[in-house]
Amino acid sequence: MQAERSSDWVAISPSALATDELVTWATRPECGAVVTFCGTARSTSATRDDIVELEYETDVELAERRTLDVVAAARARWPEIQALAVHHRIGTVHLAEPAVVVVVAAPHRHEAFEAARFCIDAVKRTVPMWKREVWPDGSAWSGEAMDIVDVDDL
Amino acid sequence: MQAERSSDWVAISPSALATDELVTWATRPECGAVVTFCGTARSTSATRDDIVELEYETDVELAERRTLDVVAAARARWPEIQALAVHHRIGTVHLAEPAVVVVVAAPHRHEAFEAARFCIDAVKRTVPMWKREVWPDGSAWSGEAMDIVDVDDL
Amino acid sequence: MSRVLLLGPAREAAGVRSDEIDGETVAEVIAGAIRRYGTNFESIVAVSQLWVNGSPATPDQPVGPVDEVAVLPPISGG
Amino acid sequence: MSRVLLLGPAREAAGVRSDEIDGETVAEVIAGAIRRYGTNFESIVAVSQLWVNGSPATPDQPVGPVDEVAVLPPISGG
Repeated sequence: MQAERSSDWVAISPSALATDELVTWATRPECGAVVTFCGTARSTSATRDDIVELEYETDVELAERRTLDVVAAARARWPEIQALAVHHRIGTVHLAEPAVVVVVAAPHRHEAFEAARFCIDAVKRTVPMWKREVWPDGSAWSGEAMDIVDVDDL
Repeated sequence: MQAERSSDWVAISPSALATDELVTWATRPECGAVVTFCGTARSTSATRDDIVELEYETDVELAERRTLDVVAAARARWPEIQALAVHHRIGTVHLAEPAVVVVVAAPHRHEAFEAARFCIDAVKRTVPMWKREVWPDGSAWSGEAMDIVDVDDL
Repeated sequence: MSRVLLLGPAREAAGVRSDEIDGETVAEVIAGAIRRYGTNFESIVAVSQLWVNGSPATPDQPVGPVDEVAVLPPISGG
Repeated sequence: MSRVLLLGPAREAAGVRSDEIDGETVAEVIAGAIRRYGTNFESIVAVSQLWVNGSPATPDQPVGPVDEVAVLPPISGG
């Protein structure tokens, strides 16, 4: 991953997510708060408890554009935000590895927490992405899927 | 820093805070959400915009005990929490370095966000800690100080 | 004729990720896709959104050779 | 006589972090500390909490040689 020079950084990629690199990138002297959300692959879902890995699938161009819409909506709501990264991994994600990372840096913690929460909620509702649960002898699409909505409708 | 084997990890120490180490420690296959708050030293305060570093002072034993009270209160409110770390640095903290890091791992993101926000708010209100702002030709105690309250009163 | 983009469960049911299918509207292209891919695909289309060139579309929206019709089943990212 | 623990601005105003001061109650120990450290310290005590052995205390609370009276000005951590 190569860091953007600007203060937004969106990526949809099969590379392992480097949370520490994103936190370092977001941290800056004019900010007092950096909030990070890691959505990690877990062994349990609504229907199973023996998941060994997840597989994420999307159209990268569509997903990037929709993620940028989320970032723009967050900036409109919290103009205080100084740095905002949203990275979603695709392909195979092993247990406890992050599938999605959101990092928000802001002068104060209230905006950083609110914006990070908004971004991950919005990514899950608005970005085309499909998760397959893989267990020892089979796999299936996640049963926790939701209709896509537009970020302006959140 | 040496990680505790249990799922709470409190430290009040002059060592640089290793956010990535805490995130790695907190992340586990039964959790889908890891929320991290870094409170970083910033150049601006209520009264100045030329701060070059912060100095934190406390009694380590008192601060550790009050921080453990915060952790216990968070666990009582959100029993779903799987891992919870609160580390506060003391001594000199340079600009953009974290002075405090909170990491919460939980099965789902709602509890992880709520507990992380509660912990940093409670640390700021309940843990004995004094911040001195240092600028190029002087220093003073932070003007943003608040009366200590008990975590049970939050 | 339009390009169709089949994602997630729609890709799996169709057996292909993209294709070229005849039709002058979104509805005609999707009807052609259902004829080609069968009833599993049809049941997924029933719960999916249809987008044209990256934006939500209506069934009667006209499409041509440069347009891309995407079938987006309910999502499960993050 | 009790041990006193002076933190943050109280430590700075007193010039020491800990000391031994005579007195049979919290109020007496603190009065002794004010006599020893002066008016800057007194103005900080006025806005501080007083704890004994790590817990909030009342001015009339009796203290002895094994007790520690802490002066905690308003905090600014995080």
